[in-house]
Formats: sequence, structure tokens, C-alpha cells
Amino acid sequence: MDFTLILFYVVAGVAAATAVGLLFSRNAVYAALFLVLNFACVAVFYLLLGAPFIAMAQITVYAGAIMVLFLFVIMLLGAEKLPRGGILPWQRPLAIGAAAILLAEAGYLLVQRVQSAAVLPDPGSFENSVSSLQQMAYLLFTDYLLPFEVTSILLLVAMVGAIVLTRQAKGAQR
Amino acid sequence: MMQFDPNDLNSILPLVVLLGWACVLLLVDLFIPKGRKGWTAILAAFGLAISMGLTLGRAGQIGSGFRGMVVQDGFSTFLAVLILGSGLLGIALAYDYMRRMGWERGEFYPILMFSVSGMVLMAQAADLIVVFLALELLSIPLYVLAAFGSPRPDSEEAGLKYFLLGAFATGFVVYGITLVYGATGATALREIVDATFAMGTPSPLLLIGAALIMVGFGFKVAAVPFHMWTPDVYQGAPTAVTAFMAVGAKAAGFAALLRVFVLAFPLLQADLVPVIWALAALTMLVGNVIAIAQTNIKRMLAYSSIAHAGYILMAFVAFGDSAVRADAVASALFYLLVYAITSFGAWAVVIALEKKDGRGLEITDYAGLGRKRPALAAAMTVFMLSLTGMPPTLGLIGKFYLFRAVIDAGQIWLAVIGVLTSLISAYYYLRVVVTMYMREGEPETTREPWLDLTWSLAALATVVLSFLPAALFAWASGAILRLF
Amino acid sequence: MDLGIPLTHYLLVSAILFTMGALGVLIRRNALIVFMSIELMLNAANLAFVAFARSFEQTTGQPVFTGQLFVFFVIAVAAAEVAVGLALIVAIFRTKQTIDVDQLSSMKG
Amino acid sequence: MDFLTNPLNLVTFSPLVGVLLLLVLPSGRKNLLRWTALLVSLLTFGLSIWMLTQFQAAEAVAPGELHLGLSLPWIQVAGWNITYAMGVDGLSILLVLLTTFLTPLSILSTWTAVEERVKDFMLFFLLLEVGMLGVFLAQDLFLFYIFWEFTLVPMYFLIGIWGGPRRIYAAIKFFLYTMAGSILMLLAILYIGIQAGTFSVPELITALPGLYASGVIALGAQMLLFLAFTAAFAIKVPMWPLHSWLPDAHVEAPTAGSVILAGVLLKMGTYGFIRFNIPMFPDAAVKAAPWIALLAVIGIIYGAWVCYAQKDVKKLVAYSSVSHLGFVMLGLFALNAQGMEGAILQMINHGLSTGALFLLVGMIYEQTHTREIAVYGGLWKITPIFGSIMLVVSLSSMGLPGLNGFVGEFTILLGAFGSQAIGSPWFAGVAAAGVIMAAIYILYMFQKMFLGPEGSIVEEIKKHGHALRDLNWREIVIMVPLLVFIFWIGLYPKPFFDLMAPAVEKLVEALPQIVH
Amino acid sequence: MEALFNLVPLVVFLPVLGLLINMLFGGRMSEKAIGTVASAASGLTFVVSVLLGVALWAGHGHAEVVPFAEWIKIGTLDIPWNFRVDTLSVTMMLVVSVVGTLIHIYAIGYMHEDVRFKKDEKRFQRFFVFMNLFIAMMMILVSGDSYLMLFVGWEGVGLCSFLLIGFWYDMDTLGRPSWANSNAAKKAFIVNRIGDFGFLLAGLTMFWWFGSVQFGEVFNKTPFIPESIILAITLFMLIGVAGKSSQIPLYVWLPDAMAGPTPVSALIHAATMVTAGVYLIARSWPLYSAVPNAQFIVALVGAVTALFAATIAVGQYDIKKVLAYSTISQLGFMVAAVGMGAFVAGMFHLVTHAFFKALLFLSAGSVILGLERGHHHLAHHGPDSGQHEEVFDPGDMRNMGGLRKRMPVTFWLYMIGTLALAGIFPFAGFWSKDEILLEAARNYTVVYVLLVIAAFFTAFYMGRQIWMVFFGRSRHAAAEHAEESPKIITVPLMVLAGLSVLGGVLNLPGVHTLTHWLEHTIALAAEHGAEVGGFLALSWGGLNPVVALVSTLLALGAIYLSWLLYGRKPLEAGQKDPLKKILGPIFTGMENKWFVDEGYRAAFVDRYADLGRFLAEVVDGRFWHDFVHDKLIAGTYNWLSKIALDRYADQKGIDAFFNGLGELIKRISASLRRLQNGFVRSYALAVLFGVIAILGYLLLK
Repeated sequence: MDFTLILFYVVAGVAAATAVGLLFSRNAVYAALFLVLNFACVAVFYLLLGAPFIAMAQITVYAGAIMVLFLFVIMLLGAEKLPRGGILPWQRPLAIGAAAILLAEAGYLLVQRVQSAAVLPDPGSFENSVSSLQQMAYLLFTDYLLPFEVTSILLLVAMVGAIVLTRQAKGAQR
Repeated sequence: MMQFDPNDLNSILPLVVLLGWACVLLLVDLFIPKGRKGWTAILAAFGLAISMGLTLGRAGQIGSGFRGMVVQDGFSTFLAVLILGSGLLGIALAYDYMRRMGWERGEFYPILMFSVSGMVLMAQAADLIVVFLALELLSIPLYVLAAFGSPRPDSEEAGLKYFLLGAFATGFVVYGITLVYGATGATALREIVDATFAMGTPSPLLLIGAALIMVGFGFKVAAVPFHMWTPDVYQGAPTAVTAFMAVGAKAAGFAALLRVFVLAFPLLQADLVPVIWALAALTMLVGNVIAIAQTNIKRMLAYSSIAHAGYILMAFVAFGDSAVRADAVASALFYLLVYAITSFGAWAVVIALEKKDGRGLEITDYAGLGRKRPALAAAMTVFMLSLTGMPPTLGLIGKFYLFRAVIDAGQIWLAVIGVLTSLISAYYYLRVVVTMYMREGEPETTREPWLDLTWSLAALATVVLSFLPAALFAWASGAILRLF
Repeated sequence: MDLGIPLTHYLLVSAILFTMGALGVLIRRNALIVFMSIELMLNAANLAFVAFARSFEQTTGQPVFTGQLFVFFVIAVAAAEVAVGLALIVAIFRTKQTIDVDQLSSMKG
Repeated sequence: MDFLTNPLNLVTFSPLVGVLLLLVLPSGRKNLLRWTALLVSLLTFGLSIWMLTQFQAAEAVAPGELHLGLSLPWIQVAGWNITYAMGVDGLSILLVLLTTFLTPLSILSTWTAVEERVKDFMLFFLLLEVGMLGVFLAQDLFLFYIFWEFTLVPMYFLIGIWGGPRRIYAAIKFFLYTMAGSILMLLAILYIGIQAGTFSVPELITALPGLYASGVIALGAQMLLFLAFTAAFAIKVPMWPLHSWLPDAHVEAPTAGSVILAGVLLKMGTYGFIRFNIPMFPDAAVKAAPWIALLAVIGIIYGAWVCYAQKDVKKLVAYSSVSHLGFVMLGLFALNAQGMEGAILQMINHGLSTGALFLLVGMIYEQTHTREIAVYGGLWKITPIFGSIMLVVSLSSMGLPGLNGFVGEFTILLGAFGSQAIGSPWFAGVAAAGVIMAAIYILYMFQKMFLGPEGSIVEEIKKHGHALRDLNWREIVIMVPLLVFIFWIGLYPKPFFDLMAPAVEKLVEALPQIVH
Repeated sequence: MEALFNLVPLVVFLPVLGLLINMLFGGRMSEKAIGTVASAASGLTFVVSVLLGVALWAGHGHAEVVPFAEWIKIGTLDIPWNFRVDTLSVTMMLVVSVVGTLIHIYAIGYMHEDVRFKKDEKRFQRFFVFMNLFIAMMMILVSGDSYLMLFVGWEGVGLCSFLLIGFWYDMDTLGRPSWANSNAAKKAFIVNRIGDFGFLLAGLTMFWWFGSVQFGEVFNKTPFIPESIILAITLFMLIGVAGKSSQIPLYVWLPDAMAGPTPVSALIHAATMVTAGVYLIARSWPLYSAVPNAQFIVALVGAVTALFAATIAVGQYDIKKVLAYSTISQLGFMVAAVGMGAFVAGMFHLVTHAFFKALLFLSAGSVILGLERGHHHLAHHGPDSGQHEEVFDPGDMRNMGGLRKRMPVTFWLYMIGTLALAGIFPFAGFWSKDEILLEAARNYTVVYVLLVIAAFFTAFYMGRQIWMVFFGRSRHAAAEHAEESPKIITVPLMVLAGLSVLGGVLNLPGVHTLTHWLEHTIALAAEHGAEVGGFLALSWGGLNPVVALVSTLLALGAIYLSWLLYGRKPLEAGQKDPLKKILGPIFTGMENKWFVDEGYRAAFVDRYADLGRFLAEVVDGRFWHDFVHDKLIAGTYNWLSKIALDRYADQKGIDAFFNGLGELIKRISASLRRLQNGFVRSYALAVLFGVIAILGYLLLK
């Protein structure tokens, strides 16, 4: 058994477990932490897939920035826990059933219909961190200039939007 | 190496102007004192108008930019004009309305402009990544705008519902793009279509990916069963936003659907037709049937909006049939245009009757309007008739064009469902008319210059253009999708 | 090299994560957790994308950056979404003192 | 310029002059509004007479053709080939004249009956006239459909605003029923347009046989198209069993609305059959003839029978329309000259007689505010002029020889009796029993209202300090033209037959020969 | 002489002119003037008819068709309005105009009093308008050259009959406010329409087989048409005849028609209109001659009617009702005659009957007026008796008696009429009835037997009437004070009486003026003089002594019998009819018209109304309107919308809706409701369902 394969299975297991944890943790803080772990696992996958740049971005932006923001809000609102018992008792079983079907469909698609024999190469191949990073940056400003600029606008809009929304709420309290 | 290609900028010039104007307006707004935010609106309108002028001025041009990520063709021009126009009308509706309701904020207008630019970008996008970003660029401002009525709970609830479900749907789009990429190794439509032709029979991954993309845009255009957010959001959002959303977001959603599916997935036609068929049929049925039960005019119009999405979806059924798809696309665009004019008019009337705290929105509040404001009631009647598809309104012409495309595509039974559901729709549209003219009441209405202008122009256009639709037909049929 | 990880494995993991994310949206009432679940879905998609990109690197024999770039954009978009989303949640909490999505059902029908 | 000076356009759109005038007139000056509407509708009538003279001149040159027509390109882009085509021939000229004739009379009948929102009423009325005239004159399916659907709108308002207690129900029902039929027709129109590449009716009539012969449109498709058109027209007529909307609409509509509804709007359905169904789908028409005849005969008998049990006089008249229109349908689908000419004449007759009946019922209703037959009685003695006119109109309605109804009914029965298309004299035989049944219900109505001892309403009115009055001059002025035509057609129908004969004969000749 | 033919349209237009004058200006004219105009119109018609007759005579009976106007012309259908002047039509014109004119004159006097008794003097004018209209219509009927023109008149006289029966539409025959008269009018019209329906079918069949409805063309083509078709046509026509000429089974309207003023009964319901059926058959002689089966049926219908109606007449008390049933009976004679092919005999009887029955009716009218006057007199001068305050029926023979002395002129006139009707030599009725009986004896024994019995009854009931009305003692105060009628009434009666006496001259045996006259039109007329074996061989020139003797003896016997019962011991006030004791239930049947009206009511009239109500309320109302429309169509709308609504949110609505649908559905719906209540998560679930459905389809497809 190859080391990477073992690593993959372990990480995959952790990723699935943390996802389940996210689903069922009573406390929002725990949920957030599960998600952080999950993101970390995905970051490991990225590394395994020879994408170190994105792995780093995953850790810093997602796990670092975004999840901290989440936690911050949880704390700010003091909304870690919600009372038990929903108004929608049938929602959960139906949702789980639907999810199971979705998963089954995905499995069927991947296993039965796609039947890809492709085996991905080791992380090491094609990898040259420095030049790859350079190349990517180059691409961002040439081929992907438009998406890049749009993303920047997007972030600006989000920022303005967030300000508008929260400032308004403050105004209301006054 | 890094070189600036003027052609790139040229291809999205109106968009660039729009975005730049919006950014500047954000700053300018800071210096416009509270209570005089009307200036921001006017400036924003100027921006949109300039952008529209540029679009129209370059109407004949076709080309692509940013290595094929965006294109400029008749299709994008048509939609850009439509979208910019709805942005303008959205501002016209918001102008007094937002102040009257106590929600006037300078940021409203730049944010609206950002959303418009997202929509325009969508109309031009020729790469799935751009499609995705455009989707977000148009959606995120809309989430904010929907919640702009904060702290009114309805508006916030609308914003959050829209946001959560929108993000949820985005997840499917992203996964869809992923699968398409997995199947073809490309995100550019041109490459995707090449790859699919090379493949011969479409791979299941491609099929599923396309289906997931369809789900995402189905959400945006409010197709059943992805429609459930629509009534709540339309109801909760400030009415001016609703009006803009109903037209703009729908237009953008259909822009993406049509461009992506017609250009990239023509080979999936055979597989997807039953799916779209079912979506269209369900959308028409559910939208129209539930609308009957509505008592709130905004919800009623929301369901009507769902139903109209269903009609347009009918044209979409023929997306892969090269013999008829040009006509189908043209009819869909024309119908969108008709819907835009009519629906803006109707929403304007709603605004004219809306009071603070969500009063004045029940259909019963329209009782006696025929006596109190004959012109307003007449305009509303025109809109209702147009939505039903009765002469002498554009609605009928739109249905004519649309149904011809559907029949031409051989989907006669779908057309039958279409006409039957439009019969159902007559029932609830008529109820508004009944209430206005045949029941007694003392409705309170507002007279505001831009608002009055909007509904009166819309009514006029709905009637007059129905007699002279040739130019519009020509324009729509010239809105050809191009692949570069 | 020969003993690398099959593409299907990644796709399966991705599918599982995506499903879990979707399920989270459906069964959690806490708006924040619902939101997190959506992030999970995006992540799953990203994972699949990168895996696909990797498989193309293998078939073409040269680096393919589309995967990483796409994920980059998705992360940026996610960040933007989070900014707006959290602002919304905060705003709502201030009005309604709850982030239970089930409490947000004043409009229906 | 053609467009503006064309007689058909002038006739069709002249009511719009009134619409514009009404829009600018103050809504308080009720009499001014009424006079304006009346004079404009008279203008339209005058124009239509002028049109008739021109038509006759043209007919002398080319009998049986479409005349005074114009065909302007309208929407000729994006694969559309829509023309603005108008034209009049023997099939439609009488209906046009009927429309322009009944409209002023109806307007005159509202003089005191409509006091609320006079301006709106007149507006809708004139708009309705435009729509109806357009329906009869349009020679392009697209244009026709627009006019066809358009007529719904003003009528809907007329019923819904100025109608009786259940007016909203009736208005919506009217709208939805009619729309239900016409949307299927819309699909059929589009299908034909796609297959034939044109919407122009004359072009279609020449082009379609080729398409049928070459199999582009198979017989089954032709049947379906026929059925789709039939759906629209049969509801409008209304043919049994699609008549459910009619009594409601009639009972609730204001008098003038009922007059136009019965007099003209129903004719749009029968006209549709003769203008579109029969010439465009001749094979299907021949195949369907026995079935339509069956429904028509059921309608005749059923309508007459149901009439007899009515307690509301307006409802009775409404159901009598079901019966009368059954005759028209029977005549049309006899598919021979006698049947069809009789049917066209009967359309006119029904417009005159039933229109007159509704007017008369409205005149008494205006005084008594009840339509219940049981409270009347002995009116002839109190209001002799009213009673006598009612008698003549009733007799016309039941087809007494010498009055207009007989000429139509007899020729229809004659045509249907020997019709090859219907294939059996039994239909006409049974339909002839409708003659007995018409006598039964008409006499029932006439007796219970006008004969016998004084009804309770007479006392009732007296209690309120009024007395029943006979017709006043205005009302007599309304009735006299109708009576003139009732006698004229009954005694000397030749001019009317002469107007339609060439066109009908041309139509009949074009039908496939029936081989049994 | 030829030019005279062109006068023929005047027979229609003179009365029309008269009615127009009276209608438009009558309001400002005196009663005398109105009556004069109307009578003059009718009288001039008579003059025109005479001129036409002269022209025909001069032209040796050569028929002439005078084109007048085009009427209906479509394709092969061409129905002009042409007048036909031949011996048959002119005979009818003469009868109609002469009787009509006399009755017009009579009516001036009669209506003058009638409108005063009924207290509505304005109606005088209306009466004469209608009467002139009737003459015009009758003239259209007899002068038309096609079956359709005949039909126009046929329906037109039906209308006039309706108008005139319902002349006093707001009361009953006794002047009380009631629906009775208008019911009678309606009944007459509707029953006639049933007949018209038959006529119409005959016309339709005829057109499609003969290609025309013009008499000339139809008769020319008759030999070439299948017999079955002609049989159908003739039998359809028989329905029409039964309606108009009041034969079984459609005779029921005629007795009720007596609700009209007496001149109307005389003119329309005795002398002219009701004979239109006889005229129709005579006119259609080539058709009937071609199908002996039809002839037999017609003859049988006539004979049975003759007897049946005669039996009923025996049991009536109303003076006019007796005459009405007598009329039905006599029409039966005529129909039987024309049915047997004895067209001339039928026409002969038609003419004589017109004279004597008009005479009888008008005399009866005179009697009634006399009683009215008597009653009126009582009301003003008779403080002694309270009798006049109760409802008084001046037509009831039980109120009469002994009028011979109070009204001698009327009595003698009535006697002449009675003798003519009873067929006593040498009155007109004797000759014409004898001719019919002779033909019957020659052709169908069963018809002969029926007719002879009917003739016996005829004499009997007439005798009964004479004894009850004119002899004995007055049974009512009004009868005691009855007064004789003025000259304007009696003079026309005298003329009619003269005609009733001398009418037989028209076709005396051996001379056969009428036969030769009609021969020009009815080619078969002469053939029926042919000899047959047996006792009939004794016939001389159309008179068979045996037949004549038998019928005369029977008539005399019947009159004697009636004397035994009614004359020897006159009826007292309040006394039951002596026949009642003798015949018992049979007489009850006669009295009650054999319960035919009741039977019809139970079998047809009520059922028609029931079915109408059923169709209207259940089929159209509850089924089409309420169920199909309101429940199925509108209800589905609402149901769909409610379901849709409830699924998402409306929890109250769903309960209300499902309450009726049982526990199971309720429970399912409750769970569905909890599942799908419009929360954002449910929306997302819907999205997911959509996704898995689409994916499932695409994957498994």
C-alpha cells in the first residue's frame, strides 16, 4: 500500500467525519471548528493534487480568515446554541433520504457511468512551486484578467453591502 | 508579455463605464447630503444612460475580448439594453419610493448599478468562470438590495432567504461547472463545444454538469421546483427592488441559460429536452395555479413572474435544434422584453398604492381604483391584460411569437399546456381588474412624477407597440448568439 | 507513480462532502451553520475541480492552472458572500434576536 | 393613404373618433356624452351604408369575391408574414351592417338605464364596436385573432361594471369561457401560419388544398385544426353543451350589453365557422358535419325545452339563443347553398329579434326592476304599444311566416333536410320540432307577461307611487327600425339573399363532393 | 276578361289596407266607421272574388297563375309569391269573403255590445284589425300557388286564431279575471304548430324529391316519384290537416277556441280556417290519389273524428261548445270525403257547412247577447232577484229555455241552421252530406257506418239544443228578460239562412254545377260519378235513394228521440240531464269529453313541463352550470389553488378543505403540511428534490 493512498484514506475519513460533525454538532462553535478541520483536510488533498498555492489559500483565506469571521459572529451574537425541537419534524428524515439518494446518484454516476480508470500522479510530478506560482500570477493578469477584476469588484460590492446592512441595523437600534 | 489589448476593453466598454461610474458614485455619494440622495439617483441614471448609449451606439459590432471570455453580439446587445433599461426603470421607481418608505440611502444606487453590471456581464460571458462570477456579481448586490428595507423584518427575511437559497443554488452551479470541466477540460464555451463534438456522444459527466448548471439558473429565473424563494423575496423586498429583480435577474438568468446551452451544449438537446419540457410545464402550472390563491398583489405578481419564466422556458426547449433555435431565442428575448415592460408597469402601480409598513398591498386595497384614479386603473388593466396575453397589448404579441417558436419546434403539447395555463392566469389577473372596477373602495394612491411617468409610459408602450411590433421583432430576431 | 490515487476517489470524497453540505442546509436551523454548510458544498466542488485539473495534467503532460485559478475565484467569491451573509445575519439578529432560520417564516403561501 | 381612406378602415375605426371625444369630455355632462356616443355610432352606421353602396358596385363586377380590401405588409420580419388585410364579401357584409345598426340602437337604449359612469360605458361600447367590426372585416388570421380577443375586454367591463347582482361572476365566466376556446385557436392559427407561411385568409384558402394534397398537413392534423377553431367558435356561438356561460352573461349584462352580446358577439362564432372552418378545412368540415349537426339539433331542442322552465324572462331569452343558434349551426353545416344562406340570414334575424327582445325586456325592467315572469301578467292592456311590439318580435322569434325568423329557419331546415354532408333528413326533421317548442316557450312568455289578469307587479309599482307607462318616444324610435327589418326580411328577403348568394355559392362550390 | 286575373292580389291587399286604416287611424274613428271600413275591405274582397270567378267562367275554368313577387330564391330553391286563380281557389275565396263579409257586418253589432259587457271599449278597434288580418291571411292561404305560400297563410291564420281566441285575454268567457282565455289561445296556437310541424316536414320532403313546392311542378312530377315518398308526404300533411282542421288527435284546441268572441267562432272556427285542411287535401288531390293507403287513413281519421266529436257534443251544455264539437264532427265528414277521393263532395260540404255553421254560431251569439241583455237588465232593474249577482254564464243552455218567444227571429234562424246541419231535405246540408255518405258507401263500408252513426248523433244533439234553448220554460231570470238582437245582427243572419236553405243548389244531383266547376282543377272530380254494383246501382246522378232515405230517416228519428227526452218534458232549472239517467257513466264520459284533455295533460303537457324543468334545473342548472362549471371547472381552479396554497402555508385553509375528506387524507395532509410549510429549509429541500429528480432521470434514462 502506497503511503499517499493511506494518507488519502485517512484524510478522507477525517474530512467525512468532520463534515458529519458539522451536520450534527449542537454547538455552533463546534460546528465551525469541525469545518475548519474539514478545510484543512481539503487543503491536504490540494497538496496531494499538486496544488500548493491553492492549499495555502485554503488555509489562510478559508480556515484563517473566513472561519474566524464566523466564529467572531457566533461569539458576537452569542448564538452558539438553539433550543431543541424544530417546527419541521419531517424535514430531517426527508432531507436525509434525499441526500442519500443524491449520494447514491453521485456514486452511480462515478462508478457505473464514468468508470474513469484515471489514476492521478504523485504530488511531486509537474510541480515546481516557484515557477508555477509565477505562471499562475501571470495568468491571472493575462488570460484571467477579466475574472480577476470582476472578483475585485465583487469584494468591493460585498464590503459596501456589508457596511450598508450592518450600519442600517445600528440605525434601527437608535 | 503583458500587453494591453484595446479590443479587450472595447468589447466590454459599456460595462467598464458602468463599473467605473458606480465606483466613482460610491465616493461622490459621500458628499451628497442626506435627504438629497435624489442626486445620487440621477447620477446613477446618467451612468446607466451613458452605458446604454454606448451599447446602442455599438449595436452592430460583434467581437470578443479577454481571450474569448466575453463576447459582444446581437444577443448581448439586446439583453444589455434590456437590462440597462430595467436598471433605469428600477431607479425611476426607487426615486421617490425609497424616501417615502424611509429607506433612502445613497448606496442604493451604486449597488444597483453593480448588480446591473453583473447582469450585463452575464449577457456577454462566454466562459463558465465569467458566468459564475457574473452570477455572483449580480446576485450579491441583489441580496443587499432585497434586505434594503431593513429594519423591516420582511425585507430582512427576504434578504436572508434569498441569500441562503441563492448561495445554495450557487453551490450547484459551481459543481456543475466542475463536472463540465471534468468532462471537457475547458471552461470556455467554444472549447467545451469543440470537446463535446469531439466526444461524439456526450459523457454522463457533461450531462450531469449541464443539468446542475441548469438548476442554478433555473433558480435564478424562478423555475419550478427552484422557485420557492420567489414569492417571499418579491414580497419582502422593497417593491422597487422587486421590480428590478423580477426583470433583471430573470433576463440575466435566461441570458446565461440561452448562451451556455445553445452555444456549448447543443448536443445535449436530446437528453435535456424532457427535463426542460417538464420544468417549463411545471413552472407554468404551478406558477399560475398558486397565483390564483394570492391575496397580496406582490405575491401574486411573484407567482405570475414564475409563470412567465415557464413560458420563456418553453422556447428554451428548442435550444439544440439548429433549424429553429434562432427563432426560439428571438422569441424568448422578445417575450422577456414584453414581460419587462409590462411587469415594470405593474410594479409601478403597486408602488403607487403601497403604504408604509406593507399596507396597501392587498388586492382588496385596489377596490375602487377605477373611479378614484381612472388612468392608473386603466394602466393596470393594460398590464393585467398584457400578462394574460389579451389584445391590444404586447403580451399577446409576445405569446404569438413564443408559441410559434414552440410549435415550430414540434412541442405542440407544451404549447397546449402553455395556452391552458394562460387561461388559468386570466382568472387572477382579471380579479385585479374586477377589484379595481367592480368593487367599491377608497384606495389611497401616491402621485410621484417618475413613478407616474413609468407606469404611463409602460402602459402606452404596451398598447402602442402591440400595433407596431415589427421593429421589435426584427431587433429580437437580429439578436443572434455568436461563438468566437 | 503507478500507485497514485484514482480520480474517482477524489470525486467520491467530493460528492460526499457536497452531499453533507447540502444536507446541512436542509437540516440545520442555525443560519450560521446553514451558511457553513454552503461553504462545505463549495469546497467539495473545488476539490473535484482541482482533481479534474490534475487528471488533465496527467493526460496532457503539462501543468494545468485552470483548477487552481478556478478555486481561487471561488474562494474569493465565498469570501464576498460571507461578508454579505454575515452582515445579513447580524442585521437580522438585531431585529429578531434569533438566527434560527425557522423563525424567518413570516411570509408564506 | 390607402389605409386612411379605405372604406373598411373608416367604418371599423370611426368609433374611435368617439372614444377620443369621450376621453376629453367632462364625465359630469352625461347627456353630452350620450349624444356624442350616439352620433358617432350613427356616423359609423352611415359610413357602413356608404360602404354597402361601394360593395354593391364592386360586387356587380366580380360577384362573390372579397371587396374594398386592402392588404398592407404589417409584420414581415423574422419569418413572420403578417399582413394588415381587410376585406368584405357576401359572408360578412350583412354582419357588419348588423353591428353598425344595432350599436346606435343599443346606445339609445341606455339613455336612462345607465346613469353611473356614463363616460366609461360609452367608451367601452364604442371600443366594442371597433372590435366587432374588425372581427368581421379582418382577412388575416393574426389581425382577426387580435380583434377577436379584443372584443372580450370591453364586453367584460360592460357586464362586470354595469351588470346585475352576480355581474362579476358572469363577467369572469364569460371571459374565461371565451378565452378557453380562443387560445386553442391561437395555437391552430400559429400552426397554419408556420405550415403555409402566411396568415392571410384568402391566400390560405388557395394554399391549403395544396398542403393537404401533398400531405404536409395530414387529414388528422386538419381535423385537429378544425377542432381547435371549432373550440373557439363553438363556445362563442354557443353550441350545446358549451353554453353554460351564456345565461349567466345575458342575465347579468346590462340591456345594451345583452343586445350586443346576443345580436353580434354570438354571431362572431357562427361567422368564424363560415369564414374560417369551412373554407380552410373543407375535408374536416364535411366529416364533422353530422356531428355538428347533432349538437346543433340537441341545442335546438334542449334550448327550447329549457326555456320553457325559466322563471326569469331574460334567462328565457338567453336560452332561446341557444336554440336559435342551433338552427344557424345546422344550416351552416348543411354545407349547401340553402342551408348556409339561411344560416347567414338567420344570424341577422336572431340579431334583430333577440336584440329586440332584450331591448324590450330591458325597457320593462327599467320600470319594474324585476325579470321574474310570474309577477307580470296582463301588460298588454296597460301598455298596448309595448305589448304589440313584443308580440311581433316574439312571433318573429318563433318563426312565423311573413316575419324574418321564418325565412331563415325554413331555408335552414330545407338545406339541412337534403344536405349531403349531414347525410340524413332526421336531423332536420327533429330540428323542425323546434318550431313547435319555440311556440311553446315564446307563447308561454308572452302569455304570462302580457295576457291574463294583471300581475302583482302592477300593484307593487302603484304602491311606490308610480304607474307602468307605455313606451315613450325614445323607446319607440329604438324599436321601429328593428320592426322595419323584421317585416322587410320576412316579406322580401331577396335583397339580403342577393348580397350573400355569390359568396356562398362560391364557397359551396369549393367544398369537396360528398360520396356516400 | 283575362285582365281580371291581375286583380287577384287585391284579395290579400284590400283586407290589409283595411287593417292598416283601422290600426293607424282607428283610435280616432267611431265604432261605426271602423266596422264599415273593415266590412268594406272584406266586401270588396268578395267583389274581387266574384270578378275572378266571372273571369274563370269566361275562360272556361282555365287556371291562371299570376306572378306577384320574388320571395325566397337560393340555388335551386325558388319560391316566388304567385297567385293561383283556378276554380278551387276561387271557390274558397268566395266562401271566405262572403261569409267573412257577413260576419264582419254582424260583428259590428255584436262587438258593440260585447265590449260594453266586458267593459273595455277600446278593444273594438283591435277586433276589426284582427278580423281583417284574418281575411288577408286566409286569402293568402287559398290563393297561393305553392305549398309554401299556402303554409304562410296556414300559419298566419293560426296567428289570427290565437289573437282572436285570446281576444279577451285577461279574463275567462264569463268576464272574470283569469288565465282561461289566454290559455285557450295558447293551446290553439301550439296544437296548430304541431300540425304545422307535419306540414313543414311534408314541404321539406317534397322539395328534395320534387325539386319544387309549386303546385304545378309538384303535380306534374307526381307520377315519377316513389310511392313511399308520396305516402310520407301525404301522411305528414295529414298531421297538418289534423291540426288545422281539428281532427283526432289534434282536435282538442277547437272546443277551447270558443273562448273567442262568437263572430270569431263562426268565421274562423267553423266556416273558414278550420276547413283549410280540407282545402289542402283537395288541393293535393294528385298526391292523395296516387296513394290509396293514405286516402284510407285520411278517410278513417275523418270518420272516426266525426263520430267521436258527435258523441261529445251530445254531452255538452254550453251552446257554443255543442256547436264546436259539431264543427269537429262535420270537419270529420269533410276530411273523410276528401280522403276517399270525393274531393267535390268534401268541398261541397265545406261550402254548405260554412253557411249553416256560421249561421248557427252567429245565432248562438245572438242568443248569448240576448241573455246578456237580459242579465244586464236584471242588474239594473231587477231588485227582486239576487241571481244576477252570482256569476252568470250566458252561454250555458241550462240557463236558457223558452227563448222562442223572447227571440223569435233568432229562433227561426237557428231552426234553419239546425235543419241544414241535421241533413233534412231540402236544406243545404242534406245534399252535401248525402253526397259524402254515398261516396263512403261506395268506397269504405266502415267509413260509411261511422259517418251514418255520426249523422244520427248530429241530428240528436241539434235537436237537444233546440229543445233546451228555445222550448220549455226559462230556467234563469236572464232568459226571461232576454231581448231580441238588432237588425245589424239579424240581417246578416238572414242572408246566411238563405244560403243555408239554398246552398244545395250548388251541386244538385244530375246538375253538378260544382263538380263541373271544380273539374277544371280537380281532374278526378267527374270520375266519381261512376256506377258500382248492388243497391248503389239505383243511384241517379249522384243521388242514391237508399242512402238518402236511410240518413234522412235516421235524422228524423234522432230528432224525435231528442224530443222524447228534452222536448216532451222540458228541463227544469237545476235538473240533471235526462240522458244521464239512461246512459250513466257513458254520459259522464261525453260530458267530460271522454277525458281526452285530462289524458293529454297527464301524458304530454305535464310531462313536457316536467322534462323542461328537469332539463333546466337539473341538467342545465345543477349539472352544466353548478356541477360542470362551478364544481368541476371553477372548483378545480379553487381546489388546485387551495392545495397549492395549503401545501406551503395556509394551515387553516387546509383543515377547512379537508374536513370533508376523511381521516386518512386528513392525516396525510397534516404530515405534508408539517413537512412543507414554507420555511427556507423546505425551499432548499424542494430544490434538492428537483435536483435528484433531474439527475435520476438523466442517469437512469
